[in-house]
Amino acid sequence: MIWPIDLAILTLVVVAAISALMVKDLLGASVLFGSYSFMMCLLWSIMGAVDVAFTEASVGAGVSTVLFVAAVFRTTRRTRD
Amino acid sequence: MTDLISMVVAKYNYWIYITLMMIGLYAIIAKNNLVKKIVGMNIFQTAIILFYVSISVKKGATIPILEHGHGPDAHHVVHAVDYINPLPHVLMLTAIVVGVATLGVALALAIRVYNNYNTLEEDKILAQIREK
Amino acid sequence: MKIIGLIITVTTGALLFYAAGDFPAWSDPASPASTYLSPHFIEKTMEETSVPNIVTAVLADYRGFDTMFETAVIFSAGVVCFFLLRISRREDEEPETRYYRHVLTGVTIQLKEGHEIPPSADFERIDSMWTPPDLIIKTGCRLLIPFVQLFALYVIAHGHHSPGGGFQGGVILGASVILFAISHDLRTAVRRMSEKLIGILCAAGVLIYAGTGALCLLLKLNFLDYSALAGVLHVDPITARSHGILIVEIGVGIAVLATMIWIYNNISSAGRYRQGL
Amino acid sequence: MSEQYPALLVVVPLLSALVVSVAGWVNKRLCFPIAVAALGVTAWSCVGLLLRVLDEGVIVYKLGGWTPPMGIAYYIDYLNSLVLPVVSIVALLNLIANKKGIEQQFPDKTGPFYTLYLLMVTGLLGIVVTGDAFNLYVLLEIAALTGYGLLAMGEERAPLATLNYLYMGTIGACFYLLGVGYLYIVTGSLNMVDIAGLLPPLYQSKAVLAAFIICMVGVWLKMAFFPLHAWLPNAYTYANSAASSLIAPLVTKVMVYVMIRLILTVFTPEFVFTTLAVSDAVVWLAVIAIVMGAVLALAERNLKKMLTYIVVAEVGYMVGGAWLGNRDGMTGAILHIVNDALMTLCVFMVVGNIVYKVKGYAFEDLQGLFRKMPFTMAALVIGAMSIIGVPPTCGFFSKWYLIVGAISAGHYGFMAALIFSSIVSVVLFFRVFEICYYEPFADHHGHDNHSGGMDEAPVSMVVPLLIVAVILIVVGLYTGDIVNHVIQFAIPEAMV
Amino acid sequence: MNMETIISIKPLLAILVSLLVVPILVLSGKRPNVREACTFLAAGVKFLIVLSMVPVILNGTQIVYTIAEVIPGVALKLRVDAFGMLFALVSSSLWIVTSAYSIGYMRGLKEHSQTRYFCFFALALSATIGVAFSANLLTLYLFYEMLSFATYPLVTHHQDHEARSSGRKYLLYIVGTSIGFVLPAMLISYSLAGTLDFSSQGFLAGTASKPLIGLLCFMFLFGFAKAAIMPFHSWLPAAMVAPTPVSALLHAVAVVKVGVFCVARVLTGVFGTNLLFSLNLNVPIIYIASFTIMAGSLIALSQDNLKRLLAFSTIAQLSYIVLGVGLLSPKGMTGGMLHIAMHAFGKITLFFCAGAIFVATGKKNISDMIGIGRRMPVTMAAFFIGSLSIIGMPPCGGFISKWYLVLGSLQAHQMTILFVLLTSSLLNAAYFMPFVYKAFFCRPEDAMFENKVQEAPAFCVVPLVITATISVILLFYPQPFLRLARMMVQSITGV
Repeated sequence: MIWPIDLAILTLVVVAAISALMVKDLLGASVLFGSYSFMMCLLWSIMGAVDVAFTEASVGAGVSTVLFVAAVFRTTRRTRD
Repeated sequence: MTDLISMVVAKYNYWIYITLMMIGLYAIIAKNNLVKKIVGMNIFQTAIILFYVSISVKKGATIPILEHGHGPDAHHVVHAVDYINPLPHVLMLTAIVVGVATLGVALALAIRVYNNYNTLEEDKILAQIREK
Repeated sequence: MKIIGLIITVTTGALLFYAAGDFPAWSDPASPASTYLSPHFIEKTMEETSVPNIVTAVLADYRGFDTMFETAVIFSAGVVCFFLLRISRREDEEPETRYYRHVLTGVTIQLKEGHEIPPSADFERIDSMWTPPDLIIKTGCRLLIPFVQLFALYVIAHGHHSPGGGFQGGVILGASVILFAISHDLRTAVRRMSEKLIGILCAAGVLIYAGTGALCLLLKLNFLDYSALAGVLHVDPITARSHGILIVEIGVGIAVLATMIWIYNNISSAGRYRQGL
Repeated sequence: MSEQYPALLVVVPLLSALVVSVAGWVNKRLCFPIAVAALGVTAWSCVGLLLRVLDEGVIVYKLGGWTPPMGIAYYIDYLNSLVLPVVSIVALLNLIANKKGIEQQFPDKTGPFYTLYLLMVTGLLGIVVTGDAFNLYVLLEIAALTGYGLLAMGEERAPLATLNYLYMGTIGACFYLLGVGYLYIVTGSLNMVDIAGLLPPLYQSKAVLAAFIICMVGVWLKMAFFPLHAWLPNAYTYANSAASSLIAPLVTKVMVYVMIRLILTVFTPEFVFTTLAVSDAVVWLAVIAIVMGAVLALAERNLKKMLTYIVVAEVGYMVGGAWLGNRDGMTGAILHIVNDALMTLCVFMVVGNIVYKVKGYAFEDLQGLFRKMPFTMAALVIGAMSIIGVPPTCGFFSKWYLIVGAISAGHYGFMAALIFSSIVSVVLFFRVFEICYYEPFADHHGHDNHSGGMDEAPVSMVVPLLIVAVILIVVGLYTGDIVNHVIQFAIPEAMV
Repeated sequence: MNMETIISIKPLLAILVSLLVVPILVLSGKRPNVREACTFLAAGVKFLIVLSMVPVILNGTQIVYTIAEVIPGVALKLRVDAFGMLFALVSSSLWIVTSAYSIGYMRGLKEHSQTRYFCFFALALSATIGVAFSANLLTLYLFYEMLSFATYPLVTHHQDHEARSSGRKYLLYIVGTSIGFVLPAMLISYSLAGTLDFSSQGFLAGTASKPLIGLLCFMFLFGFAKAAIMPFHSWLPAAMVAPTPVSALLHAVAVVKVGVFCVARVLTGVFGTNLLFSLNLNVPIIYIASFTIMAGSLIALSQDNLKRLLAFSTIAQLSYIVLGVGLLSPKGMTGGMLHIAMHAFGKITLFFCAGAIFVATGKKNISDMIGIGRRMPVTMAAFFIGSLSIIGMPPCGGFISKWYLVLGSLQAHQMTILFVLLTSSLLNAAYFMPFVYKAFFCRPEDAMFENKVQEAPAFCVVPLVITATISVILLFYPQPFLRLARMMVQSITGV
């Protein structure tokens, strides 16, 4: 395991999480959440949890994001916070 | 000081998971938009998964798939220290699934709420309820 | 609310930080988690279940009961989404408006419920907003989907030896159908895979899992003890476990596949199934 | 067959849920009989299991044939063998009683409804029966997810209330999961009995302390213990009656069971009551919960919502009793799980009948109900007596143990809170009875006015309700046996 | 003292008779004759069952029956002893009379919901007998609460505004005190002693400090608010909105007597005379009782509503019983227990008369009844006898109990109490006699009565004649009650 990459991704994860919550557009939030999941998945594969990473890649970054986007399309993109 | 630094470095995964969890928890409690809360909820869940995965990491070990599974030397001796602890991975597979299931239900509910009130902002919905 | 949230968050965080001080160091091979149960799994999996991917073995056999409920969770999420969102045509208050487009001329017509489609093969049904068919996307997806599905099947089948298994494969299979629904439209996807089929597949997947367990019960062993299948499959008990794992993985795959599509269908159309994204 | 009861009681509802789900697509009329048959078998195996435990003591069932710390095992001891029949019987009676209501409300979706109902029962039974800390989490989520689905189908406000429940429920479950993770990181095990064996040397560890606190907070969130109760009243009030009369009696009670299981089996009473020494604070919290629940219930002008606040107060009873740290208090808490499940079922079923006939449950809708629905109201009276704590209904006896526990712990605040809430319950229920009893004061001296006759709910709704009402009294009369033969052995000897 | 005991299901049967008749009453709601026949039958059977136990009890044997062991060490248990027998005899015999009277009254006024009325009446009677036969505090509490709730629909029978507010007051006092005081006191006693079974010497002796025992004693004393000891008395006048038979049987006999019975039982069976005496607890008790006697009598003087007057008179008379027990002298206790019976017969006569007047004339106030003795001579004659009994003058049974009370106060060397007893008798006379005088000897003002005022229907008059007669007979033949009371006192004090 290469710790600088590890650390860099960890920082990015936090940044992605915060920005997903800060951005004032729900579609943007969904996409940022997708990137958050994807980076999480990278992190786990670095840690050797390949099965978990695989699942997160397909579920978290894949289906979850699609569901978010679908729900946002069925409701509204706008938000005040 | 060096102690502190070494402690921070030695467990930085745990610190990050706590930070993420707090971000998620704060979002669930304090955010006003229902979908944002759902995002927060997912971050919260993922943070816990990160925690579990961090438990499983073992220095100098590899992924928990046995080499030479089949074939001529299928029955060579396996040493536990060579492989990462698989149990937390199993648990977290389940947790991820639970997470996506919760997400689906939550989004379905959010759509129902939106159909009723035409907004996803909690304060506006409460204002509408109070008016009635 | 924000201040309360902050207080709660900080308190919880402080507690967790405080507790983390007593954790074994990160990635310490001597930590209890790595020395108590996991060595048994790592060292014995091969002889007890003959599955090299320890995660798969633990997931579907040692802790197979968890996984059965994991599948049940996904299934119930599907049912809940359907239960909450699906509006059958009979219950729907607003009359359905359909849109048709004359392919040759590009004329779009709007039909209120009760009106008939013009008797011509040149009309195609479209969503309320007509987006010009994108040849690249449609063709690209059409080419991609079979490979995605093939990969998904590989993931399910090869779960014993490599990362993956029923769940991941099922999600990818589901994703391929969702991709189809996005690249074409929801109606086409539903026509290919009807709601009834999805609903039944969903239950059938979990049924395969729980049924395998129940079969073991009928064969006079404990629930989910796959070695009971040895007699049925004509193999030794350890291989029977391996086969049992494969069977339940297939069940999981089917259930997850169907549920993902089901949830997507309901959420993307808000339960009306008229048009998706 | 009888050695497979532990598996049956979870597998039967699960399999039947799947079958019902398929049947829902094929022929809707098949759903109900299948569901009832399945719950019948479940209830039968639960009772059989109780009898077996009485005979043989603790039963261990290895799922997948793996020995416990490796695989998942069920431990059926005196504690959960008592709770299991309650859960299954409550579910069965409620299902039968609500058939008409379900068909009236969801003509097109009976299939999914029964599926979710059965899955929920599976989850709840699983929670009670499992001996694995992580397995409990998964089952918790099954029960929770299906619960969200069932609760959200109701009035206009139901989805929002349920969404709030979902947020809180998820936090609660995740906290529990995190607590289990903390235990896992220090012990390396997930099996409850195993953890209990590994913990004693670690009692001073900060991680164990944090694990305990996090688990407790998670469980309290799920059971709506006072400061964390905010989600409960709305979620239960606006739901459809079939769902609320399943969920209100069972979910909070099962969570109390989980709490007691954590205290007694996982962390052991020595750790919780001796090493931690925070029990006084928790009991005071319970006192506040009881008082606030009672007071908030007083503020409601709406029967169903009033009952939900009573549920909040009752949670305070059980948490307080369990945390008194003595045998009587714990006995009271365990007994109250049984009694409260039954009496909450009784009153919520009454609400179901009222909603079915009157289409409302605000106080204004209740006028003249004693004349219109005498049997339903009779059941309400018995349920109310039990909640107030009038002998020989069962509610009295659990209150008895709770108060005796409070006295022997010297915690008079808790005793005062119990008495206070009893008196408030009298006020609450007699306020309702007054409204149902007095007609609108049209003619002054009420001689011979027969404005409209009886308009009772259908037999299929009234009979199960009356059965529940009778059970309330029967359980009350058999309290001695329950305590002597079951609960006594559920509490470790070490607790005095 | 070891008494011979036999196990018999009879006490349970006596309770169940009126419980089991309820479904029959509900089913026969459409046919009043069947319904009332059933009521009579049940009342008769109940009385016979109770009566059949009398010889056994008089032999010095106790009858015991355990229903269920609900809590380790505490069972739902029935035990018939002399004191319980005395009370059961009074209430079961009066149920027969009251049933007859109820029929006349309810039909005479064409009241609504008569089926409900008879059902809850039967329930209330079950509870009363249950209280009488309780072997321990838990059983006592069970039936006490059952009585509270069963009488609520009776008190609020009219279902109007007045009934509603009185019903609230009734419940607030009765249930509030029983849950607020009796329940904790009972549980504290259980924690202290580990048992709740009444014993002749009490079970609390030596288990707790003096202040705690004193506290418990007053929690019990005021907790049984049915005894209407001041300041927890004001539910009783309020409850007079009930139909008169209810007031008559329940609020003159069953309910209030249950209250004092419970107080007496608890004082003797839980605390025991020795404990009370050694802690001097009897002194505050008798002073509280004396205060209630005087205050109740004085308030009664100023009442114009006949039923309210009777209610305050009841409040005063109840405290005689508490006073008698509180004196702790054998004679005083005998007097107190006898007074349960004597007052019951006297007071029920008075209530019956008030009801009969109401049925016949529709009047409730004394000032409207001047000269009524001429129209309703039988009723008013019975009223006269009843009031004599309450005052405690021969030729009525009330004389005996008051005589014993006076002797008891002498025996206990309580001269103040003697003074109280005598004064209050004078007061009793002062509020009853003017009415009797006006009723017989004053000319009614013109148009006060419609011309056709006659005696009330026979169903109303016969019962009150019977009870009045019994009141008189009891002076000359008090043996059954007197023997029972003496036996009880003997078992408690050994004298």
